[in-house]
Amino acid sequence: MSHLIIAPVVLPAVIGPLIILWMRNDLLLQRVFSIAGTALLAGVALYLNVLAAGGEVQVYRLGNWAAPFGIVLMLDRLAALMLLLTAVLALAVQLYAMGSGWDRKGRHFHALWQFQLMGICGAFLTGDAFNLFVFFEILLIASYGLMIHGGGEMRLRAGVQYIAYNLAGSTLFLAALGVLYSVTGTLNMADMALRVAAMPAEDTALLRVGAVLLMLVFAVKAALVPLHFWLPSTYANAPGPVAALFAIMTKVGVYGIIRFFTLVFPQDTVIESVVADLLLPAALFTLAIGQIGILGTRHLGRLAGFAAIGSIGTLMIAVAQFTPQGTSAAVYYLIHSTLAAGALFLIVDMIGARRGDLWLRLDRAMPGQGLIAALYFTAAIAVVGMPPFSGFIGKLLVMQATGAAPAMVWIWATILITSLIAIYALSRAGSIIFWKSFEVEGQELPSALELAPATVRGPIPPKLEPDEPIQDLGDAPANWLAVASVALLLSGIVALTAFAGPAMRLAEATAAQLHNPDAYVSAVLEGQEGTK
Amino acid sequence: MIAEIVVSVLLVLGGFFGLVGSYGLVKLPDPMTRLHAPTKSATLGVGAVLIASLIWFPARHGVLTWHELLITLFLFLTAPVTGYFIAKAHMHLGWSRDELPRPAPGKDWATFCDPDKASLVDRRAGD
Amino acid sequence: MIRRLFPHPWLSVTLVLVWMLLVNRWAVGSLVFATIIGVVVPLITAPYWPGPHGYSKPHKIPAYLAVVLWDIAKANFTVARIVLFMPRRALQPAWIAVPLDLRRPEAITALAATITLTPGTVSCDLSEDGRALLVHAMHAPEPEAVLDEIKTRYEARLKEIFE
Amino acid sequence: MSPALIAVLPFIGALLPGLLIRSGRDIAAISSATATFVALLGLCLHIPAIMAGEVVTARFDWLPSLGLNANFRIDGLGLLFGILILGIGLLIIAYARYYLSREDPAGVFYTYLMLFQGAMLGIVLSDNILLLLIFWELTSLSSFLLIGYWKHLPEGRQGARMALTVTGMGGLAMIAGMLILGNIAGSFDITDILASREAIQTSPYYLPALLLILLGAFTKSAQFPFHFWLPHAMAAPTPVSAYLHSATMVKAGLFLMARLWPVLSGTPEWFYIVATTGLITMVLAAWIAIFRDDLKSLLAFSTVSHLGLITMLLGFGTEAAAVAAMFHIVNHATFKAALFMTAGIIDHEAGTRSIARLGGLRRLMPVTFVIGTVAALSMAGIPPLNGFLSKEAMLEQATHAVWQGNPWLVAAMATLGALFSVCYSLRFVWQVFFGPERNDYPHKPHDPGFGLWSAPALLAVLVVLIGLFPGSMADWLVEASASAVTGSAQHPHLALWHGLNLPLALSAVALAGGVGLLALNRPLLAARAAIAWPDAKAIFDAITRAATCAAGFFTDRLTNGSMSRALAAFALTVVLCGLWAFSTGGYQGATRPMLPVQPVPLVGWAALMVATCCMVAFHRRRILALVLVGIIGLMVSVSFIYLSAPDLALTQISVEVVTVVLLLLALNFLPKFTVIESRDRKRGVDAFIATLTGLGFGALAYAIMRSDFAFSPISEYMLANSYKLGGGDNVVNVILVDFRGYDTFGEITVLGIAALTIFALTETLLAGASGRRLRNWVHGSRRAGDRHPLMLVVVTRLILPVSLVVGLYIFLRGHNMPGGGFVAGLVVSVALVSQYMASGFAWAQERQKINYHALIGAGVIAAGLTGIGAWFAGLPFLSSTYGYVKLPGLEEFELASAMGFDLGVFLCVMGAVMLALNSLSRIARQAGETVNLDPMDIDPSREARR
Amino acid sequence: MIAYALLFAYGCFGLALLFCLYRVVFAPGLSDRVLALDTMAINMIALLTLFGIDKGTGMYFEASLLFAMVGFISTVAYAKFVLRGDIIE
Amino acid sequence: MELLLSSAIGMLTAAGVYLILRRRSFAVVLGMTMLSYAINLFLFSTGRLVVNAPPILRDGATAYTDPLPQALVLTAIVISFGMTAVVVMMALGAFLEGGDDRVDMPRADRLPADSLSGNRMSGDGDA
Ligand code: NA
Ligand code: NA
Repeated sequence: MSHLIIAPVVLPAVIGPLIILWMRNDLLLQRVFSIAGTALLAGVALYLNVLAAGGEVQVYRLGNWAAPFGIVLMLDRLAALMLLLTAVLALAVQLYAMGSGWDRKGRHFHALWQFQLMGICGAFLTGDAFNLFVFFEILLIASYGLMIHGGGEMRLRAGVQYIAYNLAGSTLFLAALGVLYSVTGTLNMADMALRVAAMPAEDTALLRVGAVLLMLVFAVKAALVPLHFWLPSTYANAPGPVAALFAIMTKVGVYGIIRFFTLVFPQDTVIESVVADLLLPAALFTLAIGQIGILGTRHLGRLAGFAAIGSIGTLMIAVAQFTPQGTSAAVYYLIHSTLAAGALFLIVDMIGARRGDLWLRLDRAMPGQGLIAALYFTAAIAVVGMPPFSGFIGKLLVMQATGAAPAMVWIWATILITSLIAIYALSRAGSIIFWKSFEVEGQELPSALELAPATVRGPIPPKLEPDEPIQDLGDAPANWLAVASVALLLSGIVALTAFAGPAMRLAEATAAQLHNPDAYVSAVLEGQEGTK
Repeated sequence: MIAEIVVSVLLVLGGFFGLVGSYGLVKLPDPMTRLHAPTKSATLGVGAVLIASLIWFPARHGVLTWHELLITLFLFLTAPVTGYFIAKAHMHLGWSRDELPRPAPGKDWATFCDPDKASLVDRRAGD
Repeated sequence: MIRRLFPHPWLSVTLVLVWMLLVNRWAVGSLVFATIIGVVVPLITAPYWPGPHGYSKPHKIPAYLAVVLWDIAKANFTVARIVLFMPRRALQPAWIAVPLDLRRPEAITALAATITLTPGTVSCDLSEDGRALLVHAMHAPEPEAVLDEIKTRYEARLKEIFE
Repeated sequence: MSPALIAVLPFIGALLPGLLIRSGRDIAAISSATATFVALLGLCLHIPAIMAGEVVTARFDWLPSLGLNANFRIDGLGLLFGILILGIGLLIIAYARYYLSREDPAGVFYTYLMLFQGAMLGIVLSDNILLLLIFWELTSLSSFLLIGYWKHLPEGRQGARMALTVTGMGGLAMIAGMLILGNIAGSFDITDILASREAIQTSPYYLPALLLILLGAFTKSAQFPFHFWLPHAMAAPTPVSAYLHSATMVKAGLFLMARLWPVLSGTPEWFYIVATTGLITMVLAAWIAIFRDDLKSLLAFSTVSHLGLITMLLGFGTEAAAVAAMFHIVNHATFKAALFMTAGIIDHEAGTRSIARLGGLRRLMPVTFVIGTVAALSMAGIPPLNGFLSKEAMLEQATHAVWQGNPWLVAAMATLGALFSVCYSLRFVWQVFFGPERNDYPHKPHDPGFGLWSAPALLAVLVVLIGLFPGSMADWLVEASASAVTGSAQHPHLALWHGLNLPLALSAVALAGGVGLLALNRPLLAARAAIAWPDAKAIFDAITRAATCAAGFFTDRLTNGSMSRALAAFALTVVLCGLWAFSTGGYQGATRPMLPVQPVPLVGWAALMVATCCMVAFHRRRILALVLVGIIGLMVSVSFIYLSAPDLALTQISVEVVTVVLLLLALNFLPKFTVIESRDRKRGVDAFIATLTGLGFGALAYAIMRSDFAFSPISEYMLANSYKLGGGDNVVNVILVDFRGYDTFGEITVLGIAALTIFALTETLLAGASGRRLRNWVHGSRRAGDRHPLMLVVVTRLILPVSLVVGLYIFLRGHNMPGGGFVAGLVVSVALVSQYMASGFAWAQERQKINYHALIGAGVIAAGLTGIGAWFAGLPFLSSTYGYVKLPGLEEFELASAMGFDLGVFLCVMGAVMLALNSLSRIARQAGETVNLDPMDIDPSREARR
Repeated sequence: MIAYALLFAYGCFGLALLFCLYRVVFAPGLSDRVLALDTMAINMIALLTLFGIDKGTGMYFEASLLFAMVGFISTVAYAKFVLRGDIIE
Repeated sequence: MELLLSSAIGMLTAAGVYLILRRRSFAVVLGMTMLSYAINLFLFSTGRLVVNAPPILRDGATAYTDPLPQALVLTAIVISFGMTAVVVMMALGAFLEGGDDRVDMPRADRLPADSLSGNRMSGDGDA
C-alpha cells in the first residue's frame, strides 16, 4: 500500500488552504506554489500510472478500516489514467491562465484551482459511492467559484443556472445513493457489486431504479441529452482557462458511468441492459444536437461548448456498448476529446481576447492572427475528427467498435452525417473569423451571401464598457506562455496520434481490467490484514 | 408518589397554559393583543413542563439533570426580546405615531424616529 | 490583576454554573474545567462588554425574582380567563407610556423583560432618548393602575439592585 | 528508397517553406522542388522492379488493434500516379515560383502545396485503406487551404468551403464504406483486400460498401451530380488549379476506383452505377463547358467531362477498358496541366480570363499560342496528339458496351461527348488566340518569361511525343498500371493508327460536329443564356444556408437559455426513467410492518404539509415564504428527533437559522416580491411535472421504507465496533470523524470553498458595476428607527458567553452524545451572528480579532494534519487512535485523535459561516450604511455619564 | 396517572400546534406569522420535553436548547428584516 | 408513519420542483431548499424508521436505528448549506450586475447585440 495513492487528493488539499492562509494577497507566491503543486501532481499521477500498469488493483484503506466499512481509495488503470489526464490538462491550462492574466481578474483563483483538482482527483480515486458524491460536490463547488471568476452580468447569470442545475443533479445523486443503500446495505462499490450480483431476480425493481438514477446523475455531469442544457451557456461564459479545465469535468460523468456500469452493474446482472438501452439513444441525440449546435450557434464560445457536447455523444456511443472493444475505444477517445476540447477553449479565449468578442459576424478585425489561425485550424481538425489527428482515429475506433451492434446503421449514420455538419460549421466559423477580417479595411463589403442567414446588417457595436472584465488583453501580441500551453495540449494530441498503437494497448488493457471486475472486488474485500 | 402527583399537576398545568397561549393566537382580535397570549402563556406552559421533567427524572430514574433549568432560563431570557421585536415590527407596519401616547413632549418612540439617525458619532462606511 | 483576569466576575460565576449544569457531573475534574471556562470565556467576550457592570445590591435579586415569579403565575390565570371567556368586544387594550427612572441598559432590559414576562403586558419600545418605555396592555380598563404597579413593584426594586 | 520515405518526403518538404516563411519565393520553391525531386527519384528507382511485376512494400505497425497500419506499396498504379503527382508537382512548383507575386506569402503557399502533394502521394502509395482514408481527408483539408489561399477573394473562401464540404461528405461516406469493406475482407490492408474478391462480392454488405465508397470517389472526382464544386474551386491561384484539377486531387477518385477495381468491378451494380455516372458526367460537363466564358471555368468543366470519361471506362469493368482508362489518365494529365498553365499565363499577362475580353493573342503571345493550341487540340482528340489515341480507345470500348440491352446508346453518347469536347477545345483556341487583335485588354499582353512558359512547354512536347510514339513513350507506364489495376498482366500495344474502324468514324463525326457546333456558337450562347439554368452554386448556397438557418433556429429554440425548460426536462427524464426501471423489475410488495401513527406526529405532519402548500401558494411574497421555510425546517428537525436522529436535528436546526439569516441578508437587496410571469398554461404544466415528480419520489420513499434490506447493512458493523474500535458511543459521530472521516474532510472543504467563492464574488462585485450601483442604492421600503435596540444588545451580550460554553460542551461531548464539531461551530457562529445583529457588523467586527480566511485554512489543515499524522505511524490517512488520560487529582478522561479532526471541522464551519456573512455585510456597507461607534443607538446611561 | 397527564399534555400542545398553524395560514400580516412560528418553536420545546419524559431519556435535551436559541435568533432576524431591511448593519 | 413521511417527502419534492421551474432566482433558491429537505428526509428514511432508538450506545439498549444514513444526511445537509449559500450569493450578484433576478439567460447570451431588436427587457428590481 503506497501512501502516494492519496497524494492527488492531499496535495491540492494542503496547497489550497496554504494559499489561503499565507499567500492570499501575494499573486506571485500563489502562482509559484500552485504551479509547483500541479506539476507535482502530474509527477505523482505519472508514478501512479506506473504503479497501475502492473495490472493489480491498488487499494488504500482510509482510516485503516476494513472494507466495506471504511472508505477505500482504488487505483486501477482507468483511475490512474484519468489522474494523469487531469494533471496534464490542468498544468497546461494553468500556464495559460497565468500567461493570459486570467488569474489576476478575481480573488482566490489558485486556491479554487487546487480545490478543483482535489475534487476531480478524489472522484477518480474513490472506491466508495457516497464518497464519490462528496468529491463531486468538491469539484462542483470549486467549479462554481472558478466559473464566475472575474464576474460580469452574463457570467453570473450563467453561473446561477449552472449551480442551480447541478444542485438538482446533486439532489438526484443523493436519491440514487439512498436507493442503492436501502437495497444493498452498503456503499463500498466492490461490496455493492457482490451484493448486486447476488440479488434475487424477483426483487430487482428498486435496484434498477437506483442504477438508472445513478446513470442520470452521471449523464447530467456528462451533459447527455436531454440533460445537456446547462453546458453551452456555462462554457461560453466561463473564463477561457476554466472552460478548458471543464473539459475534464464532463469526463468525470463519463468516468462514473464506465466505473459503475462495469464494476457494480455489469451487463449480466439484474440491471441487464437498462442502462445501455437508455444510453445509446441518448448518446446519438447528444451527438446530433451537439454537432447541429456547432452549426447553429452564433458565438464561438458556445460553438466550443456544443463541440464538447458532440464529443460526449461520440464518447458515450462507445461507452454504451459495454464491450471491451467499445470501452477501449471510449478510453482512447476520452483522452483525445479532453485534450482537444481543452485546446479549443483556450484558442477561443485567445481569439476573444484579441477580437473583443466571440460573435460570428463580419465586422471585427483580428490582428496578429496567423499563429492563432493555425492553432484554431489544428484544434478544429482535431475536434471534428478529421485526419491526421487522434480524433479521426478515435472516430474510426468508435465506429469499428459499434460495427457489430444492432443499431450499427443508426450509429454510423449519425456519426458520419453529424461529422459533415461539424466540418462545415467549423470551416465556416474559421473562415468568418480569420479570413473575413481582411474586409474590415474597407476594400469590399461582405456580399449578402456571406452573411450568416439571420444576421441583420447593422452598425458596428459601440466600444465595450471600460470595466468589461474579459477584454483587458486587447490587441496584445500572443503571450508566449499562453501559446505554449495551447501547443502543449495540441502536441498531446499529436503524440496520441503518433503513438496510437501504444495508447490503444493501454486503453485495451484498461478496458480488459474494467470488464473483469473480479480482480477489483477481491482486491478490496480480500486479504485485509492489519486493518481495524 | 408525591413526585408523580406534582409532575402530573405540572404537566396538566403546562399543557393547559400552552394550549391557552396558542388559542389566544387564534381567538384574540387584533395582532397587538394576540402578541400577549403566546409570549406568556406558552412561556409558563413550557416552563411548567420543563420543571416537571426536572422533577421527574431524579424521582423516576434516579438521575438529576439540570438541563431543563438551563432551557427555562434561556427561554425567559429570550422571550421578552422576541416579544419586543415582534411588537416593534407590528408598530412599524401597522401603527402610525399619532395613535400612540407620546413618551414626552417633542419626543418620539424609537421605532418612529429617523431611520438613518446616527447613534452619536457614526462613521460613513469605508472612511 | 484580578480585575483584568475576571473582567466580569458575575459572568464567570454564571458560566461555571452553566458548565456544571451542562456536564451534570459534580466532580473535581469538571469543576477545574468549569473554572478554566469561567476565566477564559469572559476574557474572550470582554470586548463585547464595554462599560461598567455589576450590581449595587445583588442580595435583593432573589426577592425580586420571587415577586416576578409569583406575578407571572398569578397573571397567567388572569390572562387565561380573558383569553378563554372574555368576549372579543369586551377587551380593552391600552398603550401605556412608562417614564423611566432607570438609566442603565441592563436595568431597563430587566424591567422590560419583567413587564413582558408578566402576562397582560408587553414592553414594545423605548423612546428615542431612552427615558420612557412603551407598554401595551392586553386588557387594561385602568391604565394608570398598570403604570403604577410597574413603577412601584418592579422599577423601584430594580433601581435598588442596579443603581 | 522505401515507399514510406517517399510518402513522407513531401511533408518534410512542407516543413521547410513553413519554417523559412519569410525568406522569399526562391528559397521556398527550391526547398519544395528538392523534396519533390528526391521523392520522384526515389520512386523512379523502383521502376525496374515494378516492370518486373513486383510490388514494393514497407510496413509499419501503427494501430494494429484497429487494423490501421502505416503500410505502403508501390505497384504499377501507384507508380503511374506517383509519377504524375511528383512530376507535374515539380513543374507546378517551378511555374508557381514565377506566377506568384512578391506580395503573396510564398512560404505559406508552398507549405500548403507540399502538404497537399504529400497527402496525394500518400493516397496512391497506401497499402492500407484506413491509411488511405487519412491521406484522402488530408487532401480535402490541404486543398481547402490552397483554394482559400487568396483570403481576400470571397469566391476563394466559398469555393474552399464548398470543396471541403462536398469532398468531406464523400470522405465521410467512404469511411463507412472502407470499414465495411475491411470487415468483410478481414483486413484493411489493400494487399489482403485485393485477394478477397469472392468474399466481398458475395457479401450482403457489398452494395452498401460499394455505394459508400463510390460516393467518396464521385465527390472527389466531381462526378455528376457532385460536379458543381470543381468550377468554384477555380478561385484558387492557377498553379493550384493546374495541379489539383489536372493531375491530382480530382484524380484521387479515379485512383480509388482503379485501386479497388479488382474487387469491386465486374458486377452489374458496378457497371450501371459507375459507367452511367461517368457517361452522364462526360456529356453534361462537356456541354456546359461549351458555354463558359471564364477560361478556367471552361477548363474545369472539361476536366469534369474527362473525369467522367475515365470513370465510364473503369465502369465498363473490362480489362481493355481499364487499359484505356489508364492511358487517358496519363494523357489528360499532360494536356490539361498545360492548358491550365496556359490559362494562367493569359490571366497573368492579359489581366483577364474572360473569353469575351480576349481574342487575337496569336501574334501577341506566340509561345503561349503554340503551347495552348497543341494542348487544346489534344484535348479535342485531334491526331496525332495523345488525346486522340486515348479517345479512340474510349470510343472503341464504348462500342462494346451494352446498356440495358441497348448496344449503341453508350457509343452514341460517348460520341456526343467527344463532339462537345471538340467544340469547346476549338473554341478555346479560336476565341482566345485568333480573331482581330483588340485594344482593350486590361494589360498589354505579351509572352511571359521562360520561367513561366517552360513548364507548359515541356508538357506540350510530351503531348506531341506520346501522340507520335505511344509505344515507347507511354506503353510501359500504361502496362504497369493497367496490370496493377486489373490484377493480371496487360500488354497494351499503343499505336497511333489502328486502321479504318468504327471509332475512327465516330471520331470524324465528333470532329465535324464539333466544328459545326463552334460555328453555331453565338446563337447557341444566346439561346442558352435565355434559359434559366439551375446554378449549382446557388443551390449549394441555398442548401447550406437553409441548413445553417435550420440549425440556428433549432439550436436557438432548443437551447434557449430557459432554466425552467432545462429543469423540466431533467425532472421528466428522471421520473420517466425511474418509472420505467421500476416497472421492468421485480417487486415483492411491502414486507416491513408500518410504525403506528401517533396523534402528535400527525399534527406535525399536517403542519409540514400545510406549510409546504402555503409556501408554494405564497412564494411570491418572499419574506413570508422565508417564514414558511422556517416552519418547514422546524418540522423536519422535529421529525428527525422523533425518528431517533438527534444529531441530524441539531444540525438541521442550526443550519436552518444560518440559512434564514443568509437569505434575509440577500433578500435585502433583491426584490421583495416575485411578479407573475408565467402564463396559466405554463404554471399548469409545471404543476403537473411537479406533482408527477412528487408522487414518484414519495412512492419511491414509501417502497423503500416498506421493504427490508436485501443484505445486512454495513452499519451493523459500525454499531458493534463504534466503541471498541472508534472509542465513541455516538455512532453517528464516530462514523463522521472516523469510519467515514474522509467524507467529512471533503465536506468541510466544500464549506470552505463555498465561503471563499462568496468572498471572491463579493470582491468582484464591489469592484465592478455592482459596486457603483450599490453606492447609489436607495432602499425601497420604509425603514424603522433604532438600528441597534438596547434590549437586544443587552440580551445578546449575555447570550454570547453562554453560547460559547454551550458550543464547547456540544463539541466535547460529540463523540459520545449528540453534538460534535459541526454543530458546535454553528452554535458559536449563531451566537456571534446574534451579537452582530444586535450591535452591527462593523462594531462587532472591530472586536473580532480572528481572520475568517485563516480559520478556514486552519480548519482544513488541522483536519488534514490529523489525517496525515497517521502516516508517521505507518498507517493510512485518517487512521485514528484514542486513549484515556489520567491527570493527578482529576478523573480519567478520554482523548481521541479524531477530536483533532473535529476541531478542524469546527474551525472550518465557523470560518465559512462568518466569512459568508461578512461578505454579505460588506455589500450592505457598500450601499451606504454607516458604522456605529457604540453598541446601541439609545443608551441613557451614556448620556448620564457625559 | 403520569401517563394520563402526559397524554393530556401531548393533546394540549398538539392542539396548540394546530392553532399556530391556523395563524400561519390565515394571518393579516407578517408579524402574526412570525409570532406563530415563534410560538410553534416554543410548543415544540414542550413537546420534546414531554417526549423525553415519556421515553425516559435526556437524549433530546440539546435539541430543545437549540430550538430555544434558534427560535430567538430567527424571530429577531425576521423582525429586524421588517424593521430595517438589513439584519446585520 | 411510513405513509406520513413518504407523503411529506413527495409533497416537499413537488413543491421544490414547482418552485425551481419558476423564472426568478429567489423562487429557485426556495425550491432548492425544499428539495434539499425532501432529499434529506429521503436519505434518512433509507435507514428505515424507528422511534426512540437513537444510534448512541447505552447500557441495556439493544435496538438502534441505522446510524449510517444519518451520517450521510449530516454530510448532505452541510454540503447543501454551502451550496445554498453560494447560489444565494450568486443570484444576488447576478441581480446587482444585471438589474433583474431572472434565471433565464437573456437573448444577448446567444445572439449578438446587433441582431437583437433592442427590446431587451429592463430590470424591475427595486434598485
Ligand atoms: Na437547508
Ligand atoms: Na439542506
